[in-house]
Amino acid sequence: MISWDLVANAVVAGILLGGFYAAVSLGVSLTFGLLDVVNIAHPAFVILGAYAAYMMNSTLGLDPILTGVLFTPLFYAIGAGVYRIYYASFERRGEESLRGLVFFFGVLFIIEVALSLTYGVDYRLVEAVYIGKSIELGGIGIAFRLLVPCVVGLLMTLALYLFLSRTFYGRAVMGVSQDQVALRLMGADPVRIKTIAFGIGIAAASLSGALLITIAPVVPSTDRDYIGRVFAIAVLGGLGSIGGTLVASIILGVAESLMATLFGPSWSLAVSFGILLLALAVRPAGLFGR
Amino acid sequence: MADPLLEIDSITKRFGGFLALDRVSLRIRAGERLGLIGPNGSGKTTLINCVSGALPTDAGRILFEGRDVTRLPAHRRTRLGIVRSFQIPKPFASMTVLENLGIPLEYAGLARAHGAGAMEILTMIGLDAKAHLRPSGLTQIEMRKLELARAMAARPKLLISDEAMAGLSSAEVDDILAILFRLNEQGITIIMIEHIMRAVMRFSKRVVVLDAGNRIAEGTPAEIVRNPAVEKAYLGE
Amino acid sequence: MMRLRTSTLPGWALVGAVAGTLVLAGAGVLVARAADPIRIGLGMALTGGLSANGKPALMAIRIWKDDVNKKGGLLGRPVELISYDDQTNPATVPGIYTKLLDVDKVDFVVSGYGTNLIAPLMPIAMERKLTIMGILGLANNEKYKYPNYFQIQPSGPDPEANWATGFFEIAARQNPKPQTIALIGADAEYPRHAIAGARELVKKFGFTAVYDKSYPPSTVDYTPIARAIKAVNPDIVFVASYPPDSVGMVRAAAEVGLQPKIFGGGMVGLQFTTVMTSLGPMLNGIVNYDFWAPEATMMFPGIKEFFAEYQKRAKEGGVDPLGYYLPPYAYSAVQILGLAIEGSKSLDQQKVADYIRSNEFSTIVGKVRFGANGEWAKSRVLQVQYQGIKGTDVEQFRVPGKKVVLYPEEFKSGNVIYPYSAAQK
Amino acid sequence: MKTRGALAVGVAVIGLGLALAGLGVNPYVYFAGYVVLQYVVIATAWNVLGGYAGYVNFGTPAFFALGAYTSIFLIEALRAPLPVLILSGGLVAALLGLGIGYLTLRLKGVFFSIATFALSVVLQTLIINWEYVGGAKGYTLIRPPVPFFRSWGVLLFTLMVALAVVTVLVARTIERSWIGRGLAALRDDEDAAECMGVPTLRLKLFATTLSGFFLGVAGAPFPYYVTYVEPSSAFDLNYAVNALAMPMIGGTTTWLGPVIGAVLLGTAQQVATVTISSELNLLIVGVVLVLFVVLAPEGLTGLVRKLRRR
Repeated sequence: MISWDLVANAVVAGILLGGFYAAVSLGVSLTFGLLDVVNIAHPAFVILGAYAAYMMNSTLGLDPILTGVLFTPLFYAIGAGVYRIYYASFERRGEESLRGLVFFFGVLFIIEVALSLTYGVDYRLVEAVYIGKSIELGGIGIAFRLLVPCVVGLLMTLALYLFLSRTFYGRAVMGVSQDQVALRLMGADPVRIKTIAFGIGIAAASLSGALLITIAPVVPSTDRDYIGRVFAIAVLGGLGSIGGTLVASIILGVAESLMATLFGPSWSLAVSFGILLLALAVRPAGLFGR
Repeated sequence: MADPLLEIDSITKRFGGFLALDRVSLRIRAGERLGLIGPNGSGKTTLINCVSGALPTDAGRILFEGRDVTRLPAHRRTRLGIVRSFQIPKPFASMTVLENLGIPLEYAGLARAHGAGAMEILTMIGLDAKAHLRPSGLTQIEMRKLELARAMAARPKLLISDEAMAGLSSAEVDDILAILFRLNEQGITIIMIEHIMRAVMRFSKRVVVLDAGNRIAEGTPAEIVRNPAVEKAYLGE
Repeated sequence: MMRLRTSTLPGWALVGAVAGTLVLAGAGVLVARAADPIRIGLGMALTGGLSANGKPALMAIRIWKDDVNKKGGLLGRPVELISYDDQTNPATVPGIYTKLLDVDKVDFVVSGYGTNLIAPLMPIAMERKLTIMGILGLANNEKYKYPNYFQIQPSGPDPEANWATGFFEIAARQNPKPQTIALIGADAEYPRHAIAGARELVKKFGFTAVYDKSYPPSTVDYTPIARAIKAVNPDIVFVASYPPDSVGMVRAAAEVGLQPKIFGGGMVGLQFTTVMTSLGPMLNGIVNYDFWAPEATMMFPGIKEFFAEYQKRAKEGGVDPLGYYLPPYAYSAVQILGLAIEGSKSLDQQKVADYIRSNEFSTIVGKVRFGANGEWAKSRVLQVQYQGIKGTDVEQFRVPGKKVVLYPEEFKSGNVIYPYSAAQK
Repeated sequence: MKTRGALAVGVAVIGLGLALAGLGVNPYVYFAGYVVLQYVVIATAWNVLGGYAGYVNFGTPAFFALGAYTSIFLIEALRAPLPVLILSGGLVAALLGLGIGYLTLRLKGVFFSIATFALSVVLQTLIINWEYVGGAKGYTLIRPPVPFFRSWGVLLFTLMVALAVVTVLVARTIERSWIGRGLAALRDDEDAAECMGVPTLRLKLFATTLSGFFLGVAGAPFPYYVTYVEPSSAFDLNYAVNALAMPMIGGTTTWLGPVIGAVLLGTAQQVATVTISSELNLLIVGVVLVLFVVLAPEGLTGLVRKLRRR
């Protein structure tokens, strides 16, 4: 009794979800894919952004996504600061991978605790005019609560893509991952470039946090649900490939959504990770890997 | 050529659509000093990887001492006596220089009863003073020497030296060459891959030239220098 | 016991303090006890998944302690409370309770919040023959049948089925009687129980289940689920969910236009103030289980005073500002323990348990009598319907008429608006 | 320390454990001790793969839970006794270990870590939907009367002492054998190790299997300890974090590192649970992690080594 109407709706819902997943994963794709920094605390910064949106929404009634955009400079600065600490403690000594991982685990805990000490552990939600409304387009329903984050996610993807391909700093970031010597010849300081890129990654995380709290309620420990997802997407998309990240996000979103609609949602997450495992086994470099 | 030590029988290797080695054949006698040259991307490193077992071949056979080793994993070939050094030194960073030699000695070298111990090798190669340092404390030339010393600790019958001299000064090149000559005198067959022509020509008895995955020339150094095909490959039309 | 309050201390100082505390904790046992208080110990979820409920529960229990001590304590002795954070992790429970019993030498223990945290306490309680008050666990004693266990959650003698009985009775009473039902629940402990009970009730009331699925708790988007349910067009939708998915389902239902005749049942989270204020009018028409609502029928003696105190403290504590769901029950659990200690004039575990088993208690959540397996003798799971909610102002939830009690009959405070869509206007 | 000496020390520790068990000190010690020792097993087992071979396993919860759920299955199906449970839990987890060993053929570094993480998610979903072992509702174990010992707490503590000693002895033996040296070589450079005659695949398979075995062993008695097992606590992320953090704090290159790390961090967590008992507990873990990796990158054993060299 598979109806095409349902399938079409599921695919659309999956694409919407995928747009949001892309937003959450972009930062990881940038920091992990291009800078080789395994920032496992990325989802914690997402939640931090979500709480910023919550705070402005509950006190000033500000739109969560507008807040997200307004806060990006602050989070950029935080990200840059974190990277400087990371660089001074690990990269400069050439012992980044494993210890860096533990470092970021620590950062994740610290953010979680700071949030629950400040805001308590209640579920936090935001209010916005577009929550709870939807439109019908040719038999396909689109919820604004998901459409808006998806559109923002796509814009973020596009912006990051343009930044990386069209600007001097963007090309320098791409260069960092490939050839540090060539980068120096360009007259760019790799540490500075990486600081900028990491700052952008964290800023993207905070903005996607605003999207997250628009879609679903958030508690300080929500970040743990996203650790697996964001790295799965970044790897599946091919590290450092912005387009690949978007495609992988949509694949995961659509797979989850189709599973939920047609076969029972119970297995949807396992299917996503099954896809990842399969992809890793067959093509470790991801879909669009370099 | 009776009883070659290594016999490469028309091996082929593809990367996707790119033909890296096209039915390359080569025979090497025990005790020989063979130079393997060719422009960048000609397939030298791929050939070495196929012989050492780092890459599987798509077609063809590799015989070592008459035994088919085509399907053997790299470490088994090392134990049989095919040992290589790396172009970019890959020392075991957490171990001292002496311990670095312990690994091949334990895993491959001791399979053959005769041969030098780790300290003897270090003395011969001039690294004995640094035996208890970590590789991070070595200079560039010392790293190269460590790479060679470690290969020797596996007690090779065939040593494949992959650009052991790139970036070294002229005196340092002579230093390494002297070591290789000495090894050869001890009966070790050596394949040298090198861009430094002066070194290859001085060292090799026979030189093989690869270009675009094909063997285009073979002969004594003197013959190779005069070979028009080689000149064309290096200089273009 | 030393407590560290400031979070501004540098980390190393904290580590040093931990080491110091270890020494102090050892020495503390030897210190003679002043005034010889009665000690009650418990682990409570102050961090982790259930902490949003655990913190208010602990606050309620502290209020009880202060109330009792103001009146001169129990049996003339002051009451002292010792509590630890179980981190919502069942693996910490055995350690915490042995510490309470053997190092802190508490006289009584009370359970932590939630089925998962009560379960590991059961064998410890049984080995030591303790009297144990459970704070909101579902069917914890079904396998053990331990006589000295008592559960304050009003699920009743058959917890799985009683949970949703009211919901199904209300549905069956409508005319024309709805026929088809969809069951959806999270892949977690409570929802699985609730769905299992609901399946029995589907049979009992003669409905036809047209959809019966579950989803992982970390699901982000619930619109595909809502749409799949909409596709089979059921008359009733029964949802058993935890807070984030409850919110997800309610929003998704609104967005895809899922309009069954009755919607709700077993959604945890809609009772929380932060959730109510953010969902606002989207709640209208939902029929859902609850434990308390500010309706005239629910005004038991002492509850107003309790909420006055609780809401005062909640402001500082950063917990649920209204506290209508769990706190009064947490309070009642220790209230019953206190009454039983006074009533039996004993600190003997067995005597206190016997007293609890054979008496009825008047608590701030009404009259409580325990029956089989230590559950309430008669189920009192409420079914309420959200009606006439406008905007997202928190004050409206303090007055009657917003969460109308439909079931059980003796606490009924209004009539159901049927179908669901009619209540949304 | 010679191997025979280590063996003697091991036996002595077990004896000490038995003596402590017989002594009848405060029962709380047994429960807290069990948890700390469980972490000694977990950290040591993790380190065989993560520290010796350099493959960071994020899927520790999967192995631990597999041990626990193998026990539950065998209790439910056969009422199998504890020694059987421990062996079976270990073997089943070892099989999973062998499986991830083959993953190392294609996946290195962080890719391997992410794959193990994904594996954990998939396995958790399987367990959630497997009603026989309790599914999402969880499984309640009614413990039979305790055999030989005064209480289950004492029995489980003694058992964990023995398991910890065995695990550490095995890890130490491996570390000092040709296998340990081969693993160290492949950790430093896998290509070079293979070319120096080290059978890297076989060693990696050995490491993943053995590491999996002991992680499963650590989880096997867990149902008896908590008596209630449900997927979200059996697959708790904390196991992954602790398994990684403890060897890091102690030092990853020797057997002593994970032991020191597990005892320190494990004890600190136990103490914090019953003293600070709030969010600060997690904060301490976070701060300690950050400080350690920044200030003592080679762990405590590395720090001591460095100080001695001066």
